[in-house]
Amino acid sequence: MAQHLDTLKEIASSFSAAYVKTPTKLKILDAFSVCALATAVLQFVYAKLVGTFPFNAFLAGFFCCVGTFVLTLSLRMKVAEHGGKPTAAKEFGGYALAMLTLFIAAVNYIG
Amino acid sequence: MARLAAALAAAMLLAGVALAAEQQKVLVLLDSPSLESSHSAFLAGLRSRGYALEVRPIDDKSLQLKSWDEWLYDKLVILGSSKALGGAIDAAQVVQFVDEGRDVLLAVDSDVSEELRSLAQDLGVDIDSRGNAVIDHFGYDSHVGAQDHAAVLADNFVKSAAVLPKALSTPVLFRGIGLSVAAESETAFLALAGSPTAYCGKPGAAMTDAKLAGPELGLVALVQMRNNARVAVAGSLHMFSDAAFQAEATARNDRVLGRASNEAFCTAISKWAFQEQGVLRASQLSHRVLAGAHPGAVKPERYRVNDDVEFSVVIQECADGGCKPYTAEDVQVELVMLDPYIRTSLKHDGQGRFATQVKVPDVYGVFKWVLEYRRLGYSFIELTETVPIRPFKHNEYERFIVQAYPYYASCASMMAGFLAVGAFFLYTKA
Amino acid sequence: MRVCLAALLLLAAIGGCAAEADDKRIARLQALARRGGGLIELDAGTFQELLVGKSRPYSVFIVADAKDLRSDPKLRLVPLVSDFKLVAKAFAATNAGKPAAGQAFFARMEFSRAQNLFGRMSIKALPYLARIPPGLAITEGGAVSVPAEEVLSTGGYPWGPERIAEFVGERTGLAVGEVKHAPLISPRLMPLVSLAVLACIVFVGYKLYYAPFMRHQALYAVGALCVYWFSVSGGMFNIIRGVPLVGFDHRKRQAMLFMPGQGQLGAEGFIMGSLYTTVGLSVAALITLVPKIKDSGAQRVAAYAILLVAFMAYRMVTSNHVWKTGMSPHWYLF
Amino acid sequence: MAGPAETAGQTAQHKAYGNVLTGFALLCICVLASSVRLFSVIKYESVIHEFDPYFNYRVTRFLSEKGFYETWDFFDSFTWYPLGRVVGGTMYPGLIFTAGTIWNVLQKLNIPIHVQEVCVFTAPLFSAFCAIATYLFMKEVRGQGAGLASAAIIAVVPSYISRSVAGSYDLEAVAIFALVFVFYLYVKTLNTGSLAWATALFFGYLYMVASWGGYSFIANLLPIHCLACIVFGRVSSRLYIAYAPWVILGALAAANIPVIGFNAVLMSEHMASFFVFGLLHAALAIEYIRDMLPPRAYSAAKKLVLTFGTTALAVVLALVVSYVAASPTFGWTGRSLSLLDPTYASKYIPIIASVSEHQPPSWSSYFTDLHIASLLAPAGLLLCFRPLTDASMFLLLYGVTAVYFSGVMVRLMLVLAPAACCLAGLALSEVTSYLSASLVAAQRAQAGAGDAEKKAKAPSETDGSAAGKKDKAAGSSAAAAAKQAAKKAAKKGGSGGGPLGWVSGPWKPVPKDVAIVGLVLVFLGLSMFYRHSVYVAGEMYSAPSIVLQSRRADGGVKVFDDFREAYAWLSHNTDPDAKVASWWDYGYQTTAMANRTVIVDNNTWNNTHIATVGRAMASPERKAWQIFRSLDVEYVFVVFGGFIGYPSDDINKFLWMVRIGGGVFPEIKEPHYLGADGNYRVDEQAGKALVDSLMYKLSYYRFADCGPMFGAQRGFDRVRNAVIAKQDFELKYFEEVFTSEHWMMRIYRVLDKPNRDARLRNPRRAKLGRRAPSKRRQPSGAPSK
Repeated sequence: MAQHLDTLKEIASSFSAAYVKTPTKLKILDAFSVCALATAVLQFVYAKLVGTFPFNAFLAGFFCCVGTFVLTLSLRMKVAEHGGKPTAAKEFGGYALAMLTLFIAAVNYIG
Repeated sequence: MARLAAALAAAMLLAGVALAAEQQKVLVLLDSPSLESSHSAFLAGLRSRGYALEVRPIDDKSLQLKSWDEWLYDKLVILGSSKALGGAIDAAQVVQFVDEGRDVLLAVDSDVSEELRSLAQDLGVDIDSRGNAVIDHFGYDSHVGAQDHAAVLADNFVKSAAVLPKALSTPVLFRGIGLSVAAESETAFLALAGSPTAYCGKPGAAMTDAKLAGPELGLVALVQMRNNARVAVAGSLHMFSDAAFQAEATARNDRVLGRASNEAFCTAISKWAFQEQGVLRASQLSHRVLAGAHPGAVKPERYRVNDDVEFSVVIQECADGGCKPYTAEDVQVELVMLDPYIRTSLKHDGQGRFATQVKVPDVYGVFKWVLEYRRLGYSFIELTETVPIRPFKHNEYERFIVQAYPYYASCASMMAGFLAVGAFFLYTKA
Repeated sequence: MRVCLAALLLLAAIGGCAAEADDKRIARLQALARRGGGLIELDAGTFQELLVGKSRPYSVFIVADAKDLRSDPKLRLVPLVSDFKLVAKAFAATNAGKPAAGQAFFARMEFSRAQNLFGRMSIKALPYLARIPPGLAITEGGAVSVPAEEVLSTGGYPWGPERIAEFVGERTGLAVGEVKHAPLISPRLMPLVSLAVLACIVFVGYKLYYAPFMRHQALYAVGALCVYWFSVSGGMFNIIRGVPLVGFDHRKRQAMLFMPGQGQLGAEGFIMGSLYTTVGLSVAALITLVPKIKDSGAQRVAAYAILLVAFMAYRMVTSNHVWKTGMSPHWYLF
Repeated sequence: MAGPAETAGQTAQHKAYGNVLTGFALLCICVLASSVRLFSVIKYESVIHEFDPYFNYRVTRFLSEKGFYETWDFFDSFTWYPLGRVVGGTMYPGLIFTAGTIWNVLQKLNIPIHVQEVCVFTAPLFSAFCAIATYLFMKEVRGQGAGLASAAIIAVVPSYISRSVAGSYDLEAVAIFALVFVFYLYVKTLNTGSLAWATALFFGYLYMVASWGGYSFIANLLPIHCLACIVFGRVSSRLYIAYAPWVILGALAAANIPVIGFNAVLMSEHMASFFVFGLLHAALAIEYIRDMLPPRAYSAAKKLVLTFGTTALAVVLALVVSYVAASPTFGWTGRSLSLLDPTYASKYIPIIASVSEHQPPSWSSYFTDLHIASLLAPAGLLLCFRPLTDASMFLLLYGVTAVYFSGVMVRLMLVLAPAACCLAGLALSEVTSYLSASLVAAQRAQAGAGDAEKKAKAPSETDGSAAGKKDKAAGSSAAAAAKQAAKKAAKKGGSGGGPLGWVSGPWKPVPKDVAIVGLVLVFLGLSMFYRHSVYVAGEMYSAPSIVLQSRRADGGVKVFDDFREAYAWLSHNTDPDAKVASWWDYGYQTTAMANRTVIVDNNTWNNTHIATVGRAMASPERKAWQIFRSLDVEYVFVVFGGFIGYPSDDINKFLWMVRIGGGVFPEIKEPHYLGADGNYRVDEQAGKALVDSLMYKLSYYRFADCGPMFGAQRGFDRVRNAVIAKQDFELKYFEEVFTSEHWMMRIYRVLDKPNRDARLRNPRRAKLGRRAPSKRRQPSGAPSK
């Protein structure tokens, strides 16, 4: 048990050490995706508590968050692959497009 | 179907108007010319009620009921006996006459011809076999029926205000043949039935078991066809005669009961048969949405589920040429799709307008308002109106449910986050 | 009173000595049945042994079977016989050691081996399952007239073991006991079982994931080809319609591989499927293998051989197809 | 992809040539694809075909009148009386909206064209699009050559023609295009890994979902592919971008289509995608960590992740399984369940099994429907492995799954068709390119020295000249393929990832003669294929089962137009809101052509209701009369072929009515309708229940009296080839009102309740003596002297 814990510690420490090196942009994206995921989880819990009455609303909200998470993550990957600035903007264009569609779909479905 | 019902109502309305305005033609067929004098009172009664009588012998060669495709007469009275129908008339044509909504009064006596019996049978009344007579060894009239007990005093009247508006105090003097109607018949009923001791058999001959006896033994039967045409079948000619109208009813032990109520009774049944009594007219069937998709829409093309709707119809009772609002508590309407989803009784406001308010079920489909009202002696009312019920449209569902606010919020937050991140992402150099 | 008593005793005595002979017979038959796995195989000898006689102290249940018709999907002879066997086993199990064990025997007669018996019992149609009541007198070579109520009505066929057991029960009044099926999973267990299965799948998948041979693409190529071959040859058709692998031509009294008209036979389908795949494979070979051959002569020969194979296979497919569907394509436009 | 060796100019030139040639070929293919489907219009006329298209046509008409929103909420009170049908919520709007949009656009352009024409010609149009989509798809997978070849094949592949001839206005007409297009977008996204394409994928998928129930095939195929990629360690950001957004957006898209709604997340068909979704994330997490952590920590972390992952997996599985096991059909719709367990439908759902296109195909139907594609496909399967890219792996999986499913249901042959065509096209292009390339090599050997230029040009010329003789599409495809080959060859065995696997590594061209023979054979095979397809398109698949043709002995054509005759009669001679009952096959046609309310129709969503009609048809006359009265039915019609020998009539469908009816109402028992010998027959040995049934009576009423037909004996049924059991009988509760010219359609009126209760059972009735004969009257009503 104990060594499990310190392996965990070690992992965490080395991870954070490695993570510090990642550029800010990626950090932001990570933060955004993480909070999106958190929102999704919250909604899930909420739905489990309150009951899934407006099921479509729940689905829309949930998928909206998960979608945001996914898209943000993919954008992060692209950016991480080639940290080159010029492509980043182009990538972001696609990202924005996708996000827009996502939002439209979600709002259309939410009620 | 609804259209048909409406048309029917309209037709009846017209008939009523006509009754007041120009005279209706009645063909009276007599078995023998002598009947015209012996039954003058009855015929006079008809004339006085505004009918144009055309009296002809039943076996007249030139008789004609319809020429080309139109009927020459509105009503038909047959005071018949042994003779066959003459001229162009036969049982089939009379049946057709009835099927096309016209009324017949048929009176026969003991030596009735087979043709008339079959006619009666086609109309739903079975006349006992020829030669039989109604006999009552206890309830005979001691004046006219003393020797053969075949002139009976019958007071087993039908309990229906539609046929007999006011109860008759004295019995009816009846000499003739017995009738019967099928038990499960929806159309025919007995207006005058035999007393418990009456039976139908050969006068003078001893009889151990009579097929027709007691209350099943009919003396006068009334038939209301599904198209509301009416037929009265009486087993006796004598009961319509002046003599009978004048007769004093005297029971077995010479107890005088007073004037026999033949006249009143015969007038009543003839009135009933000729649509002057117990006629119900439904009109102005309407239904409207009170609360729902299109509030206030009258006779909308379709409802939406859970609409509040009002169904209303005007029913009038017509008697003696005039119509007055009908009042009854037992008029019901159903909302049917395969099975009735709603069955409720209509409330009336003394003016004959029957209405009810219901919430249509939460089921979509093609529904029908069905109003079926059949009461003894009254003309049938069958109204149906088809109204589909549609589900919610995609934009009619409830919006902004409180429970769902978190979800809305999450979406909004995502958008905000997206904008923020986007802005940052694009405008930071790093 | 006393007289009857005496009579009874007398009867009992007679019955007693008759019974000894029967006991031996029953013992033999039971041994026979045990050898046959619960069923007695009827032929002239066993028929003599089992049935011939004015009466028997036991009733015999006979199921009719025919080798030629086993392939007929509608008749379901094989399951019928196995069900019958199940019932026999159940009967033996429940009445083991009891005298009832010797009061009913289960026999099967197969057409090719006991042809004349079919005639004698005047069996016209299968499926046929009947009971020979103890009282029925059977002479050697004489006709066996089984009363109608002793024959299990073909209504509601296939019967299934329960029905057969019920029949046995009501005819003999002996307890058959419940028939043991092949173990089935009750729907209530379903989730657990499927969960376990899924877990296993996950585990196996995990193992396979690291297994070296999973890296060989040839494996998957072959797999894909097999699937293709299977469905192109209408394998599903065979399964769903329960088509026999080989048909039997009753006129020519010989097995036939190809069936004219609609539908297909199992073998037919697989042959055609193989032809399909042959063409494809040879084409693939032309592209993939031939270029690898160094020597040009050998290469030429190989190439020609491959082309020939492909061409022949193609020819056969087309000709068969025309024969099957009667389609005769002609140039439409010119 | 300019080769390193040459100067940019020449390559540009070659590319230009190639592109022009390709574009031209593609154009030809499109023209071919849509024109080969016009036979039906030429031979018959421009009518809607068969059954389901009539419903689509009707809704499209509604759309053209009322607009999109109304259609979205279209509640149809004309079908399934009295239940009604929420059309908007139960249909796949894709096709209808497409046609509606086309129509509207044409109207905007002041092209006054009737909706029907638009509907008729939608299918050929989209088959052309489908060819293009196929080209793009294969181009992504392998390159132009393969693309053109597949396009050339799919343009005329019979199985696709069968559902997309002009006039067969059915969902599949557009759905196949959508299917292929979605695959193209997916592969495109997979190759480029750009979010823009992912968005495009979403829209494509949205269209697919809106068009056809077959979308669930995609919804399961993509996860399978993704899973395969994970298993083979091909996880990459491109895969993630192609797959993950699709899962989420796709689910939203599906949920937005009313007919799917919540099923998008509840039905088991969609579970796989979410499951793999989770798996993908796990895999990526592992990769990510590996990058981030030093190896030692990584291994520890990996253990953690794996244990965690497996447990999570187990939990999820447990949830899914419990949910699935809870629902009776394990959460699968009957149709897809019958895919997994082929024998399911035939056992439990007669209504599915009754549809002919749900039967399994035998070997011959593969050759009929795919012809050479089914022969070349295996080669394509193999070639997918050399080299095995993500894209080719996708194609491989697509082919394998599709071929399996097609084995279960004939109709899924349609899903197989594109796969087979792509595989075949792949094989074809590689064969032609190899052979032609070796031709080039041979020529070079003759010409002696030569450099890349000649190599590159020569084949295009030689083969191009060959193409002159060849059928256009095939030829040009081969030519383009050859160009490709030449380019590759010119690259001196450049990147091994190129589409032509054999280029990499040392290869030896076959001798010239072999190459020529091979090319000739290929050409022959292709031309056979074209001959077959065109023939099939003309003869088999262009008949609009509503108008029938038959060749007379003298070669003339006889047209049977009874259906439209009868429907016209209904629409002109019956009350506008009369209810018409018939077997469900004719429901759509009745509503569309006769414009009358029907009881059941081809959208078989309510088994009980259909069973009720089946029961009525199978019951004796009086019982049937009661049933029909309770449904307010005023007219009943049956389709009867015994007069002219039209085999697919109601008597032949009757057993299905009995089965479906018996499935709900146990008093209907199939054996009673079979003859003594257990066969279904209408002659003397016919089952008693059959002879008493309403269907028999309505079909054969007055049949025997219609005169000795063509010298046959009295009451001889030309379909069953038998003299019917009961020839002369009267109808008590039904009245014949119309019988079409060839007796193919017989319409009866359900009589009302009698006006009088004459002659009810009355024990007290005295017997009637002889009745007076009714008189013969002159029309005037006066007695005749």
